[in-house]
Amino acid sequence: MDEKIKKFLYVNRKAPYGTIYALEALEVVLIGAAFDQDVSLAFLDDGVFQLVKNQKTDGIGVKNFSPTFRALGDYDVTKLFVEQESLDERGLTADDLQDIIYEDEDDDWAEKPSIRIVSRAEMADVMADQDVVLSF
Amino acid sequence: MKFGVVVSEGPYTHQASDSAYNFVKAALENGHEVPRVFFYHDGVNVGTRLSIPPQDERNIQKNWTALAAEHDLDLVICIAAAQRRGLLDENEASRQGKDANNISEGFRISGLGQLIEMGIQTDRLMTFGD
Amino acid sequence: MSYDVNGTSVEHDEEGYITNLADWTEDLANVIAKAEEVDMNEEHWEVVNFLRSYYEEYQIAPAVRVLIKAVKKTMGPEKGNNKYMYELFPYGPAKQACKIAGLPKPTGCV
Amino acid sequence: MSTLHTVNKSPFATGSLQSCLSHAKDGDAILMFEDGVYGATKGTTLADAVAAKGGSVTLYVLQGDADARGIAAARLIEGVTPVDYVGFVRLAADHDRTHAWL
Repeated sequence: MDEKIKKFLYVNRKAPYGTIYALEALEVVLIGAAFDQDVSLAFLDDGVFQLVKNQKTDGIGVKNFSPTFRALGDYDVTKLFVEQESLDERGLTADDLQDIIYEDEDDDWAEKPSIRIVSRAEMADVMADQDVVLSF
Repeated sequence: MKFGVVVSEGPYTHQASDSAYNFVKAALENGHEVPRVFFYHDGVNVGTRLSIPPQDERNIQKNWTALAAEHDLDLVICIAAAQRRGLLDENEASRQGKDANNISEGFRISGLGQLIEMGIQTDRLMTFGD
Repeated sequence: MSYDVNGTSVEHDEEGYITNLADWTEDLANVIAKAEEVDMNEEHWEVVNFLRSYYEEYQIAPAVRVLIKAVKKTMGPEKGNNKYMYELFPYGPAKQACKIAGLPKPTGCV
Repeated sequence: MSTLHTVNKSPFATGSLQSCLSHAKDGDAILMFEDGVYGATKGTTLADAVAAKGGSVTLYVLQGDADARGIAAARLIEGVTPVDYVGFVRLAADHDRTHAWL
């Protein structure tokens, strides 16, 4: 396989459950993690709803995949950029999101947050700094 | 230049597969390479050989199959998305104990790794979806 | 197709994965293991239980390298390696251990 | 280093165009195609915002999609350039990455 490491950004702009995009995006991220690329996830617009805590899907008979985001650290996916303005517009704050942490192997397995709240301008910078942008 | 192409919506309901087809055709005709087209989400339905569109409409599946034959395209249907939606090739059908398969000529079923690999190995990644 | 667990039948697919995840019991695990020619001992159970709790917490079966990394961390490097895993489950932890643990079939995406 | 953004949704159906406008950087290009072409038309509630962005990014519309929807050249916002699929391919090649605002 090719040796060069590329920057991959997975852009999540859709809410979970109403459509399958969020779930199938997560499946790509999990598989993609095996390819040792430089992976980031962007959550903006309705995509921020994917990370909201206390999702309970028993009443709709659909699998609750929100806990899987907490496994991303095990897959070395540790950069989840969440846009502040998108949260604001939807009446959410960072406290409404579930805690997603990773253990930093290079720092004696210290637990660090994977979610990084960024402004819209910073999100634009993140997007402009990629080799490959995958949209869902 | 090498273009990787993702089609993430089904045929007829969305224009995505038509746009992707027109893009791929134009790219190939202008000296570019399209090493792979990856069908994901409902896009996997583009690969069924059992659709019967009215004669006065374009035949999306046949157009892709013809383009694949002409340019030796690698049309890959995502296995995880395909299994959910009932798209099977002969191998998958027998592995899963199903009594039929429905994949068009020119398409193959493979893993999501093919999407990542396409992103790594091409110069530009185009996504056609909804 | 089904496994026989003390007289009760539990449905499984072509490859031996149970159809309904809620059907899983420890007795069933032993029956699946027997069909896989895996002789369940404490070390096998350690991995199977680990997989089940991982699935319970995250709703996915971990990729093999993730499993090995996690086992290494919780059970030590003498267990958290490929050799140890494949000794326990000759056809691979993803296929055999997940099957015995009653987790969904890996979609084989890579 | 610049990006080709593609927008295929009507701005009256989803926020994709607006989100794209607020994330595109100077020197980027935006191609409106499929239902996205409605975002390139004059006289809409969004036309001013689109036209204003035209100062720092280059705006394109896919001719075939505009034609299909009965949008004559005269109805396009000033500064929006129509391209065909060959032009689309060229735009994708000329920018360092593409970003589809689905």
